[in-house]
Parts: sequence; C-alpha cells; structure tokens
Amino acid sequence: MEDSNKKEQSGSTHKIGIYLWIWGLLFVLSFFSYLVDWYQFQGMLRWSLILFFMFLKAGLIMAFFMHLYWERYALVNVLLWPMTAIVCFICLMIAEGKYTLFSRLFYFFVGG
Amino acid sequence: MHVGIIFFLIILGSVLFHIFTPWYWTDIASNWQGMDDTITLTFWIGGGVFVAVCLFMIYCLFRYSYKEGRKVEYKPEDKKLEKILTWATTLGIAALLAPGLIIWNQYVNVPKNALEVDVMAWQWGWQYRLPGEDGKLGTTKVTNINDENPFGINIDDPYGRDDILVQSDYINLENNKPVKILLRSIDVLHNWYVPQFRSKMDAVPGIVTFYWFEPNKIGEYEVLCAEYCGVGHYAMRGGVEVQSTEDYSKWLSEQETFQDLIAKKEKLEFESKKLAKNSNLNLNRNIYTEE
Amino acid sequence: MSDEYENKSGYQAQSSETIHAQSSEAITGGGSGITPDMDYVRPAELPEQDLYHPHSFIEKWVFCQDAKVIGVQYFLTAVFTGVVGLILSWLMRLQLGFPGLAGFITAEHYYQFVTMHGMIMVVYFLTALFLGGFGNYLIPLMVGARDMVFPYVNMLSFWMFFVAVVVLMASFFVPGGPTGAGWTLYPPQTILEGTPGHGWGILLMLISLSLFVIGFTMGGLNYMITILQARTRGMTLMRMPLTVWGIFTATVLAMLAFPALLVSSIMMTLDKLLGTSFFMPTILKAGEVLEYGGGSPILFQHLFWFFGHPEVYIVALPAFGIVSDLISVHARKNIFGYRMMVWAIVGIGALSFFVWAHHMYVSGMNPWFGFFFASTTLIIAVPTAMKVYNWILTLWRGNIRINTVMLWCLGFIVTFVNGGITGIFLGNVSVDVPLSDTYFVVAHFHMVMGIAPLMVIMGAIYHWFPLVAGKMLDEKLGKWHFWITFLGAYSIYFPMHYLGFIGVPRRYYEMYDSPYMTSGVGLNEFISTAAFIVGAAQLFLVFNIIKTMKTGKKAEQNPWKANSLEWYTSTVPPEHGNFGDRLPVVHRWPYDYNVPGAEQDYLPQTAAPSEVAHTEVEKT
Amino acid sequence: MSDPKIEGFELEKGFKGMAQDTGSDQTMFKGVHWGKAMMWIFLLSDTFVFSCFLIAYMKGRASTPEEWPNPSEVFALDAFGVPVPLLLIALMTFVLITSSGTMALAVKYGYERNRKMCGYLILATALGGLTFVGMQAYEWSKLIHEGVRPWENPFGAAQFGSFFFMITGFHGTHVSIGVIFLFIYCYKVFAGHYDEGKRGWFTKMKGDYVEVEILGLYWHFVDLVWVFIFAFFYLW
Repeated sequence: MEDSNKKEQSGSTHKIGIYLWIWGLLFVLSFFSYLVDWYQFQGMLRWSLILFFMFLKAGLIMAFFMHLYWERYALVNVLLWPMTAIVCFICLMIAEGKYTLFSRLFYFFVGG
Repeated sequence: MHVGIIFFLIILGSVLFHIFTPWYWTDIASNWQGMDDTITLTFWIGGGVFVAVCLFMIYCLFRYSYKEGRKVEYKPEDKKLEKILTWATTLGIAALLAPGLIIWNQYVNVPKNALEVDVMAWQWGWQYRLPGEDGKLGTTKVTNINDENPFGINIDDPYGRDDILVQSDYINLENNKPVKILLRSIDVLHNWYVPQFRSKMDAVPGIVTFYWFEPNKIGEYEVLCAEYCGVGHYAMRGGVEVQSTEDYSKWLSEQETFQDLIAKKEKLEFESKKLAKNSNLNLNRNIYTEE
Repeated sequence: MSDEYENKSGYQAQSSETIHAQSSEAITGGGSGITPDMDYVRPAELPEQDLYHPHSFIEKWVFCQDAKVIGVQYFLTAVFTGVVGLILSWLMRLQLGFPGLAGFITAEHYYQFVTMHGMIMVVYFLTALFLGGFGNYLIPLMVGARDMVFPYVNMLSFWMFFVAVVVLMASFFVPGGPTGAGWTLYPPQTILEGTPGHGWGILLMLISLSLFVIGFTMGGLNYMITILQARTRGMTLMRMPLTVWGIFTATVLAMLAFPALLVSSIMMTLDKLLGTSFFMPTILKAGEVLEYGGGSPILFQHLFWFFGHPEVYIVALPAFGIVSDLISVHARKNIFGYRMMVWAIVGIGALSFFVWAHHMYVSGMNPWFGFFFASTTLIIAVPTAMKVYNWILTLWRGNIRINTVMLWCLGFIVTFVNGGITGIFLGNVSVDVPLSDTYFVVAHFHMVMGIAPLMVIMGAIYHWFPLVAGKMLDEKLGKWHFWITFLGAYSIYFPMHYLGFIGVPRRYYEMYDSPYMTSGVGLNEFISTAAFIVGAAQLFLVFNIIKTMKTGKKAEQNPWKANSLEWYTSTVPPEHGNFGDRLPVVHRWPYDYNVPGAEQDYLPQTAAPSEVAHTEVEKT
Repeated sequence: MSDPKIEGFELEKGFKGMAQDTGSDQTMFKGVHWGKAMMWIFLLSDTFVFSCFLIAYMKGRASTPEEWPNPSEVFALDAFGVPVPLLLIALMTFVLITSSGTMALAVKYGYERNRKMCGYLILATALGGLTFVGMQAYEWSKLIHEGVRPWENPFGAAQFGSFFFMITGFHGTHVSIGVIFLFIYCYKVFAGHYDEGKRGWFTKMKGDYVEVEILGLYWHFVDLVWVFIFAFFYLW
C-alpha cells in the first residue's frame, strides 16, 4: 500500500497553473449565475442558465479539484453510472409533484 | 431416494391444493373480469414453470444422486441453451405483462358517463357524497369541516350546494352504471376496498385519488379498509348495496342535499336559540369524536 | 515471459468470448504444453497489509478488529434480534389463529408486534446477518485477503449496529411501547395519536434506523473496497465465488439505497419533533385541525421504497450467491453459466433501483407510473429466472450429495421459485390491484425473502460451521431440523396465498366477522399451529450446535472437498491474518469440480496449471 | 491521479483501460489508495443522501398550492442601505470556492512533500470553512429574527423554512465536520506525521500524504453540494 502511494507521489503532480485557472473559472461562473438572479431573468432562460452554470461548476470541481479527469475510467464509471438511478428518481418525482399539485388545485380549489 | 419422493409429494400436494381449494376468490361483482382472467393466465404460465422446474429438480435428484466415481459432465456454459431459456422466459413474461398493461389502461381511464362518488375516510369510518342535479361535486377543504358542514364543502362553490350527502358507512350504487370513486381522507391513509369489486385505491390526506368500476351484480357487499390506519384499522368496515335502477332512484330521492342540511341547521339553530333560554342544551355533538 | 504476458494476458480473458479466466492456461496464451510460463501470475501490486494484532482480552473478543470475530459478533447479535422477531411472530399467530385465547394481546399490542417483527426481520436480522455476518467472515477469506481493508472502521461498524439494536430493544420499555405503525412507517398515522407508540416508540425506531445506516455504511465501505482493491494475486473479478458477487452487489445496493432511508428517517423525526410538514398534510383529528399542512404522505412512500425495494435484493442477492456455491460444491459440478450468473446478479441489482413504486400501485400516486413500473418489474423476472434455471442445470448431470446442506438448497429452490412466481402476480400492475394489501402479499414476501433466504442461511450454517468452529454438525439432527422447518414453513405460507384470494386484508387484528372470511378460520388455526412448530424446530439447531461443540467429530481441513480459498487457510479455524506466511495465489475459478482427467473430483483455486497439466480444463 | 506504474503490465487508456482494469486481478482501481477508494464510495453514498434531500425538496415545492417565497427577496441583505439580493449567499459561495481552491493546492503541495505550504494551505482552508459556518449561523439567526421557523414562515409555504433549515443544516454539519478534520490534519502535517509515517491515533494505520488528498476529496464534495444547493435553493 505504502509503496504504491510513493509511486504515485513520484509520478507527476499537476502544474499549479491548472488549479489557478479552474479556481478563477469557478469564480467567474459563480458570478455569472449570480447575475442570472441580479437581472431577474425569468422562465426557461433562467432555469436553463442556472442549470448550465451549475453543471459546469460541478463538472470543473469534480474533474480537476477532485482529479476525476486524471483518474482511470474504471473509477470514473463506477462513480457516474449510479447517477442514472437519481436521474430516474428526479424525472418521476417531477411527474409526481405535478400530479399532486393538479389534484390539490382541482379538487380543493377549482372544481367542476 | 425418499428425498425426491417427499419433494414430489409437496409439488403434487400444491397442485392438488390449488385445484381443490375451498378458499378462492369471491364471486366477482364488477366489470374487472379481466383482472381475474389475467390472474388465471398467470397461474397457468407461472404454475407451469413452478411445476416444471421442481419436477426437473426431482428428476436430477433421482438420476444423479451421489455415487462414487460417477462420470460428471464438465461444461461451464451452454450458449445455445441459455439463449433459448432467456428468450422463452422473456416471451412468457411479455405474455403476462401485455394483458396487465391493457387492463391498467382501462383502470386509469375512467368512462365519461361514470357517476362520481366522493368517499370521505377518517379514523375510523366512512361517509359518502354524490353529485346533485348538476352532475358535479363541489370542492372541499379539510378546514371547512364542522357540525354544519360535515363534508367540508366550500360554501361559495356553486357545484356543492346540491350535493347529496350520505352520512353513513353504507352507500347504495346503481347496477350496471360505472362509478368513479373519489377518495379523500381527512387524517391518515385509508383504502376503500370491496373484494367482490376487485378494485382498490388508497385514500391519501392532502390529495384526492380515484378509481372506477361498474357493479354488475345486485346485492350487499362489505367494505374493508385495506391500508393500515391505526389501531381501529381492522374494525373500519362499511357497506355497499348494489341496487336496480328503480330501487336506487328511490333510495337517492330519500337522501338530503347540502342545501337541505344548511336549511335544517339554520332552523335548528333558530329553535335552539329559543330553547337555550330555558336549558343549556348542547348541540355541539361532534361526529368525528365518535369512533 | 513477459511480453507475451503483457499482450495476451488476463485482459483478453475479459473480452474473449470464453471463460478463460477459469484457467491460467489462458494467461499463457493457450497451448496445452507444459511451459514454465504456465504458472505465471504477476507479482503483487501492493505490499502485505499491515495488521494490528490484539494485545488484550478486550481487543481480542470485544473491540476486535479481526473481520472473522466481527462477523461472528454480527451473526450472534443478528440472531438475537431474529429470536425476538420469532417470538413476536408467535404472538401474532396466536392472536390470528386463536383470537381471544391470549387475552393480553390487545389491538395495540398486535400492531406493535407486527411492526417490530417486520423491521427486525428485514433490517436487523437478515441484512445484518448476510452482510455483517457472512460478509465479514467470508469476504476476506474468499478473495484471499488478510483482513478487511479498514479493520478499525469495521469494528466501529459492528458497535454502531450493536447500539442500534440496543436502541431498538429499548423501545419495548419506553412509555407507550414500541411503534405500531407497520414496518413501512407510513405517515401520517405513524406519528399521530391512534397509532401505538407514536411518541417514544417511533422516535427510538427512527434513531435506531439512522444509527444502523451509519454503522452499515462503515461496514459496507469495507466490504466493497476489500473486494475491489484487496484481492489476492490471480483473483480476477470473474474468478470470485458467487457468494462474494452476491454480497458485493448487495453491499453496493445498500450503500446507495440506505441514504433514502436515512433521509426519510430524518425528515420524519423533524415532523415529529419540530412540527415541520414534510409528510403531513392538513389533518383533522377528533374535531381539531392539527398544526400541520401542505406535506405529502406519498413522498415518504417514494423515499421509503426507493430504499425498500433494493433492500429486498440486499437480502436476496447474498442468498443467491451463497446458494450457488453450496449447490456447486455438493453437486460436485461446476456452476452452470457462471458468467450469466454474475451478470444476472449485477443486472438485478441495477434494475432494482428502477422498480420501487411497484409497492405503490394502489397508493394514489400518479396513475401513469403503473405502466413504467410494471414493465421494469417484470423485466427483472428474466435474470431471476435465469438464475433458477442455472441452479437446476447445475444439478443436472452432477453427482449430488444429498446431505443436510443440499437439502436446504433444494428447499430454497422450491420456496424461491414459488415466491418468485407469486411476485409476477404482484408486479403486474392490474393483477396487483385485487391482491395488494391482502394476505397474498404477506405470503409472497415471506416465501421469497423470508423463508427462501432463511433456507440459505441454514444451509450456510451447516456448510461453514466446520470452518468457523472446526467441528462437523450432526447430520441426523440436521435432517430433522430441515424437514420440520421446510415442510412447516411451506405449509404456513403456501395456503396463506389463498387467504389473500378470498380478500382478507393484511394487518387485521381480527377478521372473522365478515361472511366471506369466516371460511378462513380453520386455515388460520392450521397456519398458526404450523408456525409454532416451525419456530420450535429451530431448537434442533441450537441443540445440534451444543452437542457438536461438546462431543462432535473434529472437522478435517476441507471436509466438503471444496475449491474456494476459505478452505485453504493455514489453520482451521483460521487465525488472524487467515493465510499464514504466504497469501494464496489463484490460478482458476472456484468451480473446477470433476474436471476430466483430474485425479480428484475437485481442483482448488490454488492448483497451478502445471500441477494438473494432464486435465482437460474447459477452454471454450 | 495520473496513471500509476504497475509492475507486470502496461496500462491501457480510456474504455480499453477500463476493461483491462476490470478484468485484472488484485485491484480494480489501479494505483488508487484504499482510503481514497473508500472516500470516493462514501461520497457516492453521500451524494445519494443529498440527492434524496433535494428531490424531496423539489417534490415538496412542486406540489404546494401555496406561494413559494421568492428566495431572491428573502435572502436579500442591506448593503449601505440598499437591499442587495442574495448578497450573503454570494459571499458564502465565494468563501467556499476559495477554500476549495486552497485545498486543491494543499493536496498538490502534499504530494510534492512540501510540508509547510501544505500545512498553511490546509489552515487557510479550515479558516475559510470556519468563516462559511459563521456566515451560515448569521444567515440562520437573521431569518429566525424575521420569523422563519421550520414549521412556518411569514413569506408563504411553510415547507420553505422546513427544507431550508434541514438542507442547509445538513450541509452545514458536513462543513463543520470537515473543519474539525482540517484542523486535525493541519496539526498532523505541521507535526510531520505524514513525512515519518507515524501511526494514527485510533486506526493505528501509518500516516501518509494521501490522507490529505482523501480529506481534500471530502472538502471538494462539500463545495460541490453547495453548488447544487445554491442553484436549486437560492436561485431557482
């Protein structure tokens, strides 16, 4: 175990530049997503911008700060595939939330 | 040897039990014959697989029980056999799934002419509400519920005024007329279930759930609560009586509407005010404290 | 050697269409001639694990870091909870079969028994027993590791589980008693008056569950990393015994499913303590509107079953794995379709995250979900059926030892197929409508995830007892134990399905006043009687163990003539570190039984190709 | 990190490499330290925890017929007499990303065995985390002053407060735990435990700079979760 770590250490560490770059990029992206609120974009534009910046930031943190970009695919895939279950859960809960809201509005407010 | 025989007797016993069981479903009294048919189909296919698998296992026990020096096959896999089995199973599964989905499609699509019945559940009892002449139910709200308004109907909803109120665990339904059960609970989960109708759905507080059926056999049936709802769950029973059209309309005409109830309460209040001068009669009997 | 090795070695085994992995000959690039390269297995990537040996009695037996001791600790604690669960089930059957006979069982008590029985059996008994007990004991041995990779965390895991059990048991003694909300804990009734134990009982239950999840996470990390990162030389994933595959996949499921349980526990605790309304809509009780509003009870059900359905497979997959190994060893034949079995386990595990709402067909969720979940649910039936076929095809043309272990496996096949078929009824959405919430469901899940895994547990106990204790359990007592348990359990749950057909709802304290239920009286009496007998029959095992420990025959090193690594330890029972000075080197899969040309009817995983060069090990 | 060198074979890249790793013996994640693999799997599990929280929040918010409070107004902060929307949240995000950056650099210097730099950067990260927790405490007390409670709030749907306190509270707990460990590791780095491979207090495992990376993974994860909370709770 120890040996393998030493090997890792003797292997290349990354140049400091890449970290600073990503760091700066994260600030800029956070600032942009803040501007989405500042200018009060509404509707699809707002949501798509929020999601875009969110995924970009998350991706940068995972890829570079957490070194996933340099990891071998075995690890990357093990970590990312389970997210499909979450995606499925999210999609179904969106449908469920809408259905609940419809039921509440229809039977308790609108009627007919 | 005897092991195989005992296992064989178990399988034989299971099949015989299934054929001669005195415990089987009650006579169906609604349009959901399709559910029963799918169950029967599943029994044929599933039961066939069960018997086949077990008999094959028993055969292996007889044929290949331990013998020193028996020649054993060494064949880690057999692609062809595995492929055949996979496809056969997939086919069988598809044959079961298809009717299931078709019937579910009917189950969630309520016919346009269905009579809406509002079933209100609480710990531990039921009461029912039918639409009046306008054919529509008024909207409701849990917080509206009080002595004057036991169903919590929104007073300003024009559809609600003529709603017919059945303050009883028992309700009558018209034979051969589709019914859309709208389930509503004011406290916890319940489930309005009549085994003969084959259909059920939970009543969930906070939303209204629904299902439909068409009763097709005149008679009285017991209503059971099929979702655990606290200590009184097992005692939460009600009843349905399916009647012919004449009997049903006679029964319907005897029921009071929300309008009647309001009028009656107002009259009662007026009189009680007079009475109150003489005695402190407490009319604030709350139906929900009864169990 | 090594060019050839680098280019053609193990990594082709994965992509070539054969199970080359089973034989090292593949690694040398084929050829049946004896060459020195034949036995080559590449050197260890990692240095030997740095083990911390115990220095005192407490470190050796209480806060022990040896996975084998932890496994036994898990096992015994889980069995203790199981006994509590068994007694609760007796009390329930007493009430159901002979109502009024035991006057002290009120409706409140009955519902408390139901709830605690369910929760204990599913979570604290079966999950802990399979993953904590068998997992801890067998994983390091079977993959050829000295211990779990994080022994200290592993020890914490057990003690966290122990505290969870203590908290759970404490709820029997708090005011109001344990919760009686049903093991699914559906709000709103769980935390409202009208449900027994809605105060302290439910709180302790939620705390205990959270502790269990935290404790399990620590254990689960160990199991996963040990299997992924600490295998011995030559042990590829495709050479692992199916037991390890089953436990591994179940652990992955647990790591991903328990979070949903943790979240729903936290949210419900907040609803109870702080008066938040995550799951609580506006509620009118006893004429008063409670201070809740706007929450959704169905949300809880989704979260719960997002955990709950994988949980079913967390119990089932280790059982699948273990039974595969037992059948193969005792039928003296390779497991049929090993790769199919592995993919089936993985596939079932992955699919289990997409089927949860089949528990909720009649819950009032969005009705269109029915189509999606019925389809995904029935798709799972295909890999499951493949596993069943492969078990019986393993028996076919084998040389079957009909001993106690094999009997339990046969019992498993019968009960599992039975329960699996009834699962197709319940998974198929519109067939589920008349049957859900009736005794059909109770019978189904007891058959498929109660009795079937229990059969495997018993088989596993008879199989591995010689390894753990160094003595052979008595066969005769074992057979009595099997037949009474199996026949009894089958006659409990097989007829119970038919109660469900009549329409008897589950969770009824008493049910005989309805006209179409009265016919069930005799059946219920019969079921209850059988339940008492089956429960009592477990004393055979207790007696057997006591007798064996006192006077039993000493076990030889590898009494079943099995191939997998746990039987090739330096001592029996294995000591801390498992394998003595040198870790074993693996050359083949663990199912080389009755290989043509071999002298014995088994080839251990450690047998090097050059030692058995004259055999015709399967290459295609 | 970068591809490890393993005696006995050449590592392929990409999906081919994945097939190679999966089919190989001994380890599946080549060159990945046990502890690091453990932290990754733990984070995967923790992702599911936070996902469940956020999904519950989404479902709760989507299905409430009551007005959902406008976070832009609720979380506004007066700066020089002008209400600036989400000012505090923006600052918190800034602090957390800053600390994430320092942590990333700490990991880098750790691998270069630059004890001093590594230690100072961990210290900076810990202080950043502490600032974040402090700001969160301020935010909570401000909202509580305004009448927001877990069970009700003056702005609209009651679930707003419930989900806010629960999710940010759970995230805050993660940050706090992280800060505690950062201080411990900071001490251990400065004391040179990782240079000399000193055994840990409890686990008796030999210390190594890889532990800094493991802690770093946790800390970046906390930041990662904040990205999602920021988007879904404050901006949405």
